[in-house]
Amino acid sequence: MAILIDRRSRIVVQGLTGNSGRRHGLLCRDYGSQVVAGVTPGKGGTQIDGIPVFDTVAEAVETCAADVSMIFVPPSAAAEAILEASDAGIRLAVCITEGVPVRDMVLVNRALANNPMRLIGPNCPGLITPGQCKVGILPGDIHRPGSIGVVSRSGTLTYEAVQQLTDAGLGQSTCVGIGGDPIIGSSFIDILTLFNDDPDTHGVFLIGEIGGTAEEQAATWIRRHMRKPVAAYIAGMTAPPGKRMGHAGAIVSGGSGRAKDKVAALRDSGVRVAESPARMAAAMQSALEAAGLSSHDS
Amino acid sequence: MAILIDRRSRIVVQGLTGNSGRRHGLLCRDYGSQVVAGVTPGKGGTQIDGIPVFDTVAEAVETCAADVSMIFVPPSAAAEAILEASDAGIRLAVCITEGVPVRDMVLVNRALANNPMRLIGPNCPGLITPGQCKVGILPGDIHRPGSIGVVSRSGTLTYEAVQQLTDAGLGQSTCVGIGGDPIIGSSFIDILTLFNDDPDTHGVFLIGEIGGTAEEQAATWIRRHMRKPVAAYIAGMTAPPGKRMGHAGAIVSGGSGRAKDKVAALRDSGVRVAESPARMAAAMQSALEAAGLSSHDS
Amino acid sequence: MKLHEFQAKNLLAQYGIIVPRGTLACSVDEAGQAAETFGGACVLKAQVHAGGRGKAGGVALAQTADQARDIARRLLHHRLVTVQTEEQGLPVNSLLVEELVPVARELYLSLTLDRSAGRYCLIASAEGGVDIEQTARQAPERVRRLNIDPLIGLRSFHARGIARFLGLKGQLGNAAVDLIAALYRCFLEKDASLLEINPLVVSEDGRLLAMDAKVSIDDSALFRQRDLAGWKDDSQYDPLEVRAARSEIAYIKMGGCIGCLVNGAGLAMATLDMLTECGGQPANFLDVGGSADQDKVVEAFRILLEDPHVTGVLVNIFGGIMRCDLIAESLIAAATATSSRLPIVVRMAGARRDEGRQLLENQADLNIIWQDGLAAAATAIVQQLSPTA
Amino acid sequence: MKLHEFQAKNLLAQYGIIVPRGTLACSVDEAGQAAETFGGACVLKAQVHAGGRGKAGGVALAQTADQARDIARRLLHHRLVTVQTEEQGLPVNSLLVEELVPVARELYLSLTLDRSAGRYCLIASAEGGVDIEQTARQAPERVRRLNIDPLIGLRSFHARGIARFLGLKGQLGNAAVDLIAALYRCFLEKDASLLEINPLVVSEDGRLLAMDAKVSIDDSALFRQRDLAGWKDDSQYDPLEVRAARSEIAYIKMGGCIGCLVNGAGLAMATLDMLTECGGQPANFLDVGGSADQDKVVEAFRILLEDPHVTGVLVNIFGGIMRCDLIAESLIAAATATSSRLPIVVRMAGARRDEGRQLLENQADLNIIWQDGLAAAATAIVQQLSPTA
Repeated sequence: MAILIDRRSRIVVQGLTGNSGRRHGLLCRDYGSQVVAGVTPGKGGTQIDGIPVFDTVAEAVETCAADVSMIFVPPSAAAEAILEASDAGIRLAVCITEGVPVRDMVLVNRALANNPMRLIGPNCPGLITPGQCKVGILPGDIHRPGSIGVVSRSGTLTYEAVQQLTDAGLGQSTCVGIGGDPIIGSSFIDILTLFNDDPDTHGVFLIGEIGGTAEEQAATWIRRHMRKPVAAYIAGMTAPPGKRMGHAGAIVSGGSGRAKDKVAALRDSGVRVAESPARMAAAMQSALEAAGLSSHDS
Repeated sequence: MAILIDRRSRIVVQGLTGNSGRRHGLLCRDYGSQVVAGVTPGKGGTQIDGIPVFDTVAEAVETCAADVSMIFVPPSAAAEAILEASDAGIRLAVCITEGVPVRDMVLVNRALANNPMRLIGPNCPGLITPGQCKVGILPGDIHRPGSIGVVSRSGTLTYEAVQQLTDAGLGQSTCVGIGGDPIIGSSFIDILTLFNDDPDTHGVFLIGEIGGTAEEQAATWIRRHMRKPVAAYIAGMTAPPGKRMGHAGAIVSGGSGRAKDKVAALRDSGVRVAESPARMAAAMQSALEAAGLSSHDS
Repeated sequence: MKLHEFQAKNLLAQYGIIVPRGTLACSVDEAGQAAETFGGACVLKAQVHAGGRGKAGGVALAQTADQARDIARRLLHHRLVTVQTEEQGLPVNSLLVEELVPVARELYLSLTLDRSAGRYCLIASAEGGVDIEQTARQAPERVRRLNIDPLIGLRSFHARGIARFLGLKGQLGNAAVDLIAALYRCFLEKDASLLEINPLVVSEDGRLLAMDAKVSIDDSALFRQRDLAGWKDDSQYDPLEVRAARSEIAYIKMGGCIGCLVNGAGLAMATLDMLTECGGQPANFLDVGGSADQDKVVEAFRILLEDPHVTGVLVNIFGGIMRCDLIAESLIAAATATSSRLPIVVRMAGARRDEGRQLLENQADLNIIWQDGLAAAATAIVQQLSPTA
Repeated sequence: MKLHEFQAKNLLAQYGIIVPRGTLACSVDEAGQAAETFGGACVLKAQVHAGGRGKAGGVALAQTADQARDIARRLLHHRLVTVQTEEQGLPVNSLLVEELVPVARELYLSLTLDRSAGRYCLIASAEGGVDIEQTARQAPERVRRLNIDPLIGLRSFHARGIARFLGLKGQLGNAAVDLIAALYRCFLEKDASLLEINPLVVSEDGRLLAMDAKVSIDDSALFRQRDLAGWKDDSQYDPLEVRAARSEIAYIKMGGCIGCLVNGAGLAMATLDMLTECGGQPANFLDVGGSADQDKVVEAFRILLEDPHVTGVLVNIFGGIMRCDLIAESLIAAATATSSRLPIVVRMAGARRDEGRQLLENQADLNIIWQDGLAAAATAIVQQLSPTA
């Protein structure tokens, strides 16, 4: 088992005919994901390396039984692509697109309330269940199947963490990049909830960064509900206030969103927080050992 | 017991300072309802016959613990008044206003989905729990406390039915006029559900009319769920198609909304449907007797 | 409120929807001149508030301007009877004279309200030019209904799905997406209750045109659609209905001889049902409304009596908001003012019924008959007017 | 993207919000002339992208045009240092010269995003002219937050509630309702991420004015706000940040001596943290992004080296989308092109790491030091630059 995606997931790529969509659609297929369809308005009837392209997601769902969408469309079209996926009955949409206007996401966020579709992203690297399915732009080869769930607001920093975990003998159940924007579809808590209920996940590594209070909220949730060991790293201890550090959501403003507050909140909830990005796997091992679990995969 | 309102209900009148609002606000109070506040933007701080007037519903809720709102505002302001009531934490809003634009109600209808506030109306006479509380423009004196629930799309035709019931010794638990517009807050099914669960309601009289398919939907629901005898009358057997019969929602169009189809659907569900408006109480008695219940209040 | 076809097309054109080139003609000369601008070949369409014009001869083709004049002569200032009109038909005061557009395909597209869902709904079919309800009955798979979430609106992806359902691809598909977006914007901005393009045609030269258009505006929204409110054509309504509307009285002519005056729409319908059950024929539906003052009741009474078929009157009032004694006074004033000697059966219940009855019974010189019950009142007026009475 | 006060006020005025009469002055003469139109009595406000101007002397009152000229001479074309600027301050290229408005009350009003709720949020306080976060900490009951449902929007009833909270009644209450509606419309239509009026004032003559205004536009929405995008004032940013933005490189100057080149925002932050932990001082944050081609990496490298404080470089790349060998080629090209002899510690992981390493180790003439781990790399560059090395 794993969360959100596995070898049965049937993926449609919204924007398959664009450069990134094509490249990563095919890379996902190379990894073993079932990439069953693409969608580009006006390109219906064509195909990309054997993958049929449709004008609408609804057709991809009807014809190819797609249930997961990977979205690679320009920022101006991202909100509508997400709404289209939801309208077509997609179960999980993963929006890779960076730079979606906040106003559009405010609407999407409202539209997805009380809606069966789960959204990951936007501005995220996607997710992977090692050995089974990859939906996104993460490098597949650093991942190993295992029992650590990873959830992160970041991209390459997640790869760094995963590399450390894999090197330390800690494989991953599923790794989820939830995205670096101020408004995202799934929060830390959403993903922690899934990991908590996944019997094949034995511990969770959480990667946060400055900006917002999602880590503090996750800390509160962990204290109350989490039954599995959690380790974490928070990037941006040395980030100057008032500056947007690359991600749209990574900004300390008005005394809110500071890394040290996030670290403190997580520690208060019993989370092992790595002092340094070089010690992420070590923190995870320490958390597993403290919980009486093996600190590397059997 | 009763449904929706009783002697503990605390009513705020939105539009209390208008002619109708004032008149019916005071009539409701005369009937025994606790009319605790009025709201008219710009008139906050004044009062109407001892009832304090506020600028916002939120103030009426804070200051006077109002939980039910009776709305008497012009059609152009009705949708916003309903949204304001919801925003202020009102439990039940009763919108008497006739002529609310459909587009406004489409929005209100969406906004009230997954919302704790119940709306009755618009374009309705309101509701009454005889002997306890009246919220609306119904004449109080024809009602008697008892065990028949009444639900109706109409106004004066409801009074006719109630008069017949009272004359026949059948008092009422609660009488609800749900309104004659194409989009209304509470449907027949919503109110039937409440009556079904109300131990003090022993039977229900339903008054429908041409237009839409609310009666057919109620019939299906009754067949599946209703544990109490139901009698009904449907107005408009002789209404010509394509003509709007007074109510915005009372129109037979494109073969849909005909009275005879509604009558047939209700009869198929075991509802006693009065052939004539003169025999509404008789149909109720017949339904009660068929269910082995007394055909007049003990 | 219904719009004429030419008004509907003007509206659609404002939103960028392509309609055939056309001119409104109110005289034979204007029709001839309009035809000449199209080289004589044109279609002339009677502007009346009813469907079924084609089969009734209200839509005709001309090949020359003279033919156009002949058609105009036949149609203009006459009444057109279609399956959707009353038997006296509707007056044809103007013709829409349009270019002929060679048609490749006929489709159907409309926006209206789905009452059950409480949402607006788009209806599309590749079967255009025919009655959509018939298509929906006979071949439901050929009709697509799409309910619109007001939060999200009608989006391009919805429109693309509809275009695909209609078999419109490539440039035509794009044109359909634009047209659907324009239609929805128009629908919302103008508070329409119906916006129907039937047929929506693909012309032989590959354009997407609204060949016919039907638009109704939500009466309740006319206060904020003042421009459109000014487009109302009273000639298409019964003059008494027009007059009643001015006093906010709901009045519908029915054809029988018993004038009815009732308060409340439901009670008024029930009264017609009761009358019919007793063998009577109602002359009208009339709801004076919930807050009728004396002027309004008098005006209602006058309107009712203006119908030459009316030989007797049934008044049914349930006093709630209205007090029976005040209604009685109004009735007396109305009967007196109109010098009516027709039999008037009055049934009243509710607030101040007894006082109302007292007032009426004091009026021996008026032909007013009091009855207590609804059935009794209906029976009484039918008996008064029956040949054997 | 931040707007200047005068731009923000122009925008608000477009939406009918009252602002003091004012003129932008870019020279001493213009400031003097502007002051004369107000009879000499005016306030001069330095237009810089930072708060705290008042205490820093960037806002000054003049009673005469000559005084205004003196103030302009002191401020214009100098740099203003406030608590919110870096120590070198920001250049004052223009002054907003405004009429003096006698103030009765100072309030606070803003719209921004509530990230937790995923909704826009209105914040109001009767304590204006001071830092809202301070008020929220010290007297939370004096701050009202209102999250806005995008389906319903910010309605009159919300605005009335806010007006009441602010103690604005009667005509002022109505003015507040209008102002709040305008503010929300402006916020949405312009894709603002912050729209703050602080103070919102009640003038002695009973008007409601935006005395100061701060507006930020969502950078992600600038593609559809082209007019506003043109309002960007590059002079208020570090020239290297401006240059980096042109190549879509996220660059922030930090003040230390170790230039950093990283792919990914999170990894870049982590790299700074790591460096600091090892006793190093980062010169900058630099994220080349996920899909950097050679030109972009070369430009990133050039930008980094333009900073005169940089004495060494740390490159940290995790190859995912990017391949390490291509990055290595770019680095070599960049180092060669810039003729840099500074020590460059390179750490790479992920896709084609070994090929990348091979390429770099072949470049003996460049001062490139390979390291395998993040900690080792950070330590290595710190050691390279330490005085004892």
